Amino acid sequence: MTREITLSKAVNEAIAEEMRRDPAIVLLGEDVAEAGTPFKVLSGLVEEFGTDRVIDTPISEPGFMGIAVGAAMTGLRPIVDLMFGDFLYLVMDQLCNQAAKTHYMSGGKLKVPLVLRTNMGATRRSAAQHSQSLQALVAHIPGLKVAMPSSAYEAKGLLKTAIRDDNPVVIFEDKLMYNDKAPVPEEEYLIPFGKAHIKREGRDVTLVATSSMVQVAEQAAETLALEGISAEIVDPRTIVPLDEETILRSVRKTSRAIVIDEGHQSYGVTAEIAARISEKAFYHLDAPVIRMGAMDVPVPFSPALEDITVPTAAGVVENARRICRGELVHAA
Amino acid sequence: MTREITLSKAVNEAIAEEMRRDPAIVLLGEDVAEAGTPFKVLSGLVEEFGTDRVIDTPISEPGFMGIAVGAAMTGLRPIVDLMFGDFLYLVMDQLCNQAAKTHYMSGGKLKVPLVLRTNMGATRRSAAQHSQSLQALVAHIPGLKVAMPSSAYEAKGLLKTAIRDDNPVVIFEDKLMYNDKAPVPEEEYLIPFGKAHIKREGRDVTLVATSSMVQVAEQAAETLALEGISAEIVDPRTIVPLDEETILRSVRKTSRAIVIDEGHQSYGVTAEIAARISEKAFYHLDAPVIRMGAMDVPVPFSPALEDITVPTAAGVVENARRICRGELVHAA
Amino acid sequence: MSAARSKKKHNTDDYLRMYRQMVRIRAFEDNANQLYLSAKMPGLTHMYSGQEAVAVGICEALTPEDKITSTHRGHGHCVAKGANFREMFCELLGKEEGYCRGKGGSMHIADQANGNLGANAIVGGSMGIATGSALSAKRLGTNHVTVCFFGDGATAQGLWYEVMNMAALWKLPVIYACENNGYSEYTKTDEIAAGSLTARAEAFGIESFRVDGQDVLAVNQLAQRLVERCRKGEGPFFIELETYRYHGHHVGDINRDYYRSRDEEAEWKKVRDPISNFGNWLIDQKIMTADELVAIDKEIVSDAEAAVKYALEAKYPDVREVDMHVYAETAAWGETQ
Amino acid sequence: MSAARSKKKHNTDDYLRMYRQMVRIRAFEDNANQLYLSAKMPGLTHMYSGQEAVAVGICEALTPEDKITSTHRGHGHCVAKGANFREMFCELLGKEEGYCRGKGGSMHIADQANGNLGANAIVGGSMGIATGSALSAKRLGTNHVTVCFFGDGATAQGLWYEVMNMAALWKLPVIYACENNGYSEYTKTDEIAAGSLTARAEAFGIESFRVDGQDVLAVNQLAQRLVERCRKGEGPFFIELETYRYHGHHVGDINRDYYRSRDEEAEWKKVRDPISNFGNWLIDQKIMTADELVAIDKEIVSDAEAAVKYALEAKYPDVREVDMHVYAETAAWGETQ
Ligand SMILES: Cc1ncc(C[n+]2csc(CCOP(=O)(O)OP(=O)(O)O)c2C)c(N)n1
Ligand SMILES: Cc1ncc(C[n+]2csc(CCOP(=O)(O)OP(=O)(O)O)c2C)c(N)n1
Ligand SMILES: [Mg+2]
Ligand SMILES: [Mg+2]
Repeated sequence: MTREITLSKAVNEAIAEEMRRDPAIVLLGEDVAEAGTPFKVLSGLVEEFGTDRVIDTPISEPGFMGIAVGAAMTGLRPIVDLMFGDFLYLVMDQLCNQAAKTHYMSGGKLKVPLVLRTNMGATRRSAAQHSQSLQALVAHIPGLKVAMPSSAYEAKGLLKTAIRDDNPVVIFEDKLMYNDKAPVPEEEYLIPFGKAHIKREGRDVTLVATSSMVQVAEQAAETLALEGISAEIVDPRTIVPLDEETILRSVRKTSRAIVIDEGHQSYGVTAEIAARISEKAFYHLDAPVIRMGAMDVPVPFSPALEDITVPTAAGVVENARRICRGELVHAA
Repeated sequence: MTREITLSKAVNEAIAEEMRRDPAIVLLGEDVAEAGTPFKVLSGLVEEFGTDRVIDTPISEPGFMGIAVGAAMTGLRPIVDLMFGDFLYLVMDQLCNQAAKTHYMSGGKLKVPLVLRTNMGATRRSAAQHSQSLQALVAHIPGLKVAMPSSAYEAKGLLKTAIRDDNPVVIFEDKLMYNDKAPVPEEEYLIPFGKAHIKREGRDVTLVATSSMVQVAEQAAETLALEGISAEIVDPRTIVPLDEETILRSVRKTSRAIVIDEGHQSYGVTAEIAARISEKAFYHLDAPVIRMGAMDVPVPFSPALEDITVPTAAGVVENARRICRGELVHAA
Repeated sequence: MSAARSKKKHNTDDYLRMYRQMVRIRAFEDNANQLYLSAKMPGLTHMYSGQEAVAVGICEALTPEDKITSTHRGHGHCVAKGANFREMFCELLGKEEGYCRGKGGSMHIADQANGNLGANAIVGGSMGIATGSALSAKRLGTNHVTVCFFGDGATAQGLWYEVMNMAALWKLPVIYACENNGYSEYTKTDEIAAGSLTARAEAFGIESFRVDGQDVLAVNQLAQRLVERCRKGEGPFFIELETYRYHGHHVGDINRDYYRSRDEEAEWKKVRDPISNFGNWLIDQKIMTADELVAIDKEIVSDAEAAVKYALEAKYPDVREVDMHVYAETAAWGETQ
Repeated sequence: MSAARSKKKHNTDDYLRMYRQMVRIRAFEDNANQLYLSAKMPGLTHMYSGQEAVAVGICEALTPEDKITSTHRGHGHCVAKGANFREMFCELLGKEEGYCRGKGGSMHIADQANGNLGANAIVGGSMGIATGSALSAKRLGTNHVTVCFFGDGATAQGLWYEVMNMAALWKLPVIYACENNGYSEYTKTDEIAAGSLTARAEAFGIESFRVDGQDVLAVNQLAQRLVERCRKGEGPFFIELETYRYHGHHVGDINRDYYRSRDEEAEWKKVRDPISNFGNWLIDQKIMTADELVAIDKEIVSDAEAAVKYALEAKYPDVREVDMHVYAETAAWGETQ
């Protein structure tokens, strides 16, 4: 049975199901209990699981992140709720120096099974400190896994997998998608890490897109279809581990690729994926791989400015047209 | 007049000269005063400038980073000494949410002229929390500039420029190079940001290398020369701003490129540079761009393991041979 | 108003300015809230209403050159430190004439000309900045004082302890002003703060004070004294100000029965409103008549409305501004290489 | 040894174990230092010599299931919590048989089997981990206690205040043990710590104690009492232990006259050495003879030397291990998609 539910509900279900299954799971974060977070994503959980397992913390991100690391090392399986992805900077030491490295530094003796749930995404008029998409930062750190669900379906399946994983996993939800609905089975399912999903099949160009950029790619693909350009959409679902094979297979078929991610473009996620495609599908490429990240500017508050900082379907269409029609994208 | 001095001395001179020139410059960090840092890089400065300007701090990286931001907004020009680059994680919020964004968020009204001096580099047997090369993290954040000196000469010239820049600049010194000597003019000089340096001219392959990887590239180039392969070495000197033009000009000439950086390879500096080359010199490339970063593993302590995690001259030679001889690097 | 009863009438101008500034904050917030409710404002914002005596009592003890750092709930500090309605509303609406050319919005509003180093969307995020500003004052010998405003919730950020330690060691002219409004978001302060806030500052050797944050004269007297002492090199100081926010955590936090009662809200408004209490005192003391106060209120309300109207019609920044101000232009380096 | 004079001789076994453990730490460090001086050890390391009574006094109050977190100066804690010389020296030399298969080295040595969650190269970095371990104990009902060791310098890290607040709010069974050895690196504690350390913990409502960290019985008695109280749900606690490190900040810090005098060092060694003082007390109390103690010392020294010899000859990890243990294998997820 499949019904349509919001991404927010999908996250809530994933956590509730896992908490029922495994009493070692605890939830930690600011206003996660009665308030159910400002996004109301966790509503109802404290009523079912009590304040011993759904734990409101003070506004101490480094502190509760560190507590989660220690708890994970000693038998609990914490899910940390970081209210905005922009606060990742505050927990980087505990996440990257401690959680990510403990298993390795201990020669495999200690494990840190924790999930850091946070969010990303601009155009919510929240300005530079509440709009960042910082997945590239954590993707760079060995020892962390990084998931980027693109709909309610992925949000549930990836989160359940994250919770069962014995490693620290960072999962980014796009905060603009919390109310977006998608078909989600009633039955339990998990989505394995490192397996990309072909969201749409196509022949002429591969659109590798993460998180809400998959929607942007889908809109673009619709428009392109009308013009006779057939776009294939690949959603990596996890950027660490990255399913290079599926991406390369698609590009070898289409010979063209556009990589779309909402993080800043420079030194961001699009760079890694584009570099791998360019290197490993080199002899199959008919055109340069195009990268579309957010502009390299702090996210501006003004709606007049903010909307032009992120990749759009129109932009994807334009780039796809240019590489499919053989126009030189750069005077290369 | 040019003499040979160590990188450590070059840094010391840069700071001393600038502090003499501008009384607004202060130095903040742990054990920067009497001890002159554990690396003894700052020895003598407190004697000349006093404890009012060379300020020992408690072990409070987020705290003194934040203080530097506020001081920079209000008339001082702080140089922050972060003892190990691995502690960047601790200052990310103050650096990336505050320092990097203040000028933009204030519509240009506030400025944050500060320098964060820190280091990078493995193979010092310092294990996973004292060996990281985290330049990719800060390079991803708009509003920060990022310099990576490759010798005493660059260390001095770039640091002086950084100190005079009206923006937050992060400068990474390779801690294994502190005692390496290079010719440095007695006269004052500055090295502008965003201008790459052709360290060696060549025809067959471009080696884009940062920091100590320039030395690795030079060793490789010597070996390759014996085999009749002529390598050109491009040192970007600053990765933000990045001198794309000089890099592309070189690659358009040689038709082949290897990008070498000591940060972790995935989602790292090599990805950005390789992606830009692959996109913008697409029609000139005879072979895929090869990336050589550090392995995607926390840095191991054991010498038996640590040494194989970083790019080596032998590895560069091997890769250069393969792309220059037209071997398929990947079964692409 | 006990703390102030002994004060002489020659302070009439000061009193009036404080009254006006509190009313201006209230009027600003009422309009901001209306802009939200009528869907004319982009995003969310956090109302300062109820806390006016804190911002005004403190900022009236400062010169324009003295600095403040502010918070996500920053409109009150901004008004109190001397900002204009027009540029503020323009900023809230993302317009080019805003204090930050529309790039900052409510949570980053700054007004350097009046010493406001900016609101901050990171809870506690400005504690380092304020302390650094005090370091500048000390090093550059300007004799300026910096006030760091933050909420009770922000005391959970480790950064505060780090910078208090340095401020105490280095005797910096900074006043940490904690507006304890009883809540951080949807949580009561007791549930997130163990022990005592003043004891936390005192543990670093920082002299600490508690004051009724609804009593503008009590706040102002204490602030004047501490600012004076800071200028003499006796800082840093800590003040905990007991206060209350009238609205939800942000404008969208409307159904809030689950974390605090309507009775509690009504009680504070009735008994401890900083503006009406101070207004009544001004009348009691025969400094002003009720009619005079009403006239002031009206004038301010119409100023605010005019500014809103202006801001609504003002233009957005040109799209070419999007990548301006990422980096400051640096004056020539005298490059030689 | 005042605190302990009343103790009965039926504690002989405990006394002897404490004595032995302190001597073992000293012997370990003497050998580690020699390995450095003879260029046989990769990298640098931080000697615990002088502080033995802290680690031993506390760890002897713990069961093997109780947890500790350690620091960059971590060999003492590791030995005291039950580790073997061989695996420790192997780790210091980067050998496969080390506690961490050579991947961690001195600064990350961990010994989970004995409840040591690991040394940490980030000053203060394990404060969260220790507190989280106490959260596990409370949630899982294991009744284990966690001790978080850190230095005086680490009290400058904001993280401590964040986790103390939560530990206090949630009444966690954790003991924060600050080894105040008077220095952080090359700086005296007074220059980097304002106010009072115990007051800082007390401000969070945490009961705090100061104890002579050179007196193993005093430390042990206090630790036993607090561990017991933690098990009854009366934690958290804070202890400041006054102690001294004999060597430089790390093995390479040899010329240190510029930050502390030789006289000071000599004085501590002469008057306050935890091992010789405790040894003398054992002799005074007729628990042991001087000869017996010498025999113990000798045996331990030869154990240590044998372990060093073993470790020097042991093999390095295979290069294929380099990318093992980046990620833990996860038991089957029951994947359905
Ligand atoms: C570092 C950080 N964590 C969490 C938040 C989300 N947040 C915004 S305001 C707030 C509550 C702040 O409470 P308090 O400091 O008491 O200020 P008040 O809102 O009561 O004025 C929280 C948790 C944030 N903006 N920054
Ligand atoms: C976050 C961080 N900052 C700085 C350092 C460098 N460092 C290593 S030990 C040390 C001094 C620590 O002093 P203390 O906590 O008193 O411990 P002690 O060395 O005296 O045992 C410093 C500054 C570090 N490892 N981590
Ligand atoms: Mg509050
Ligand atoms: Mg110490």
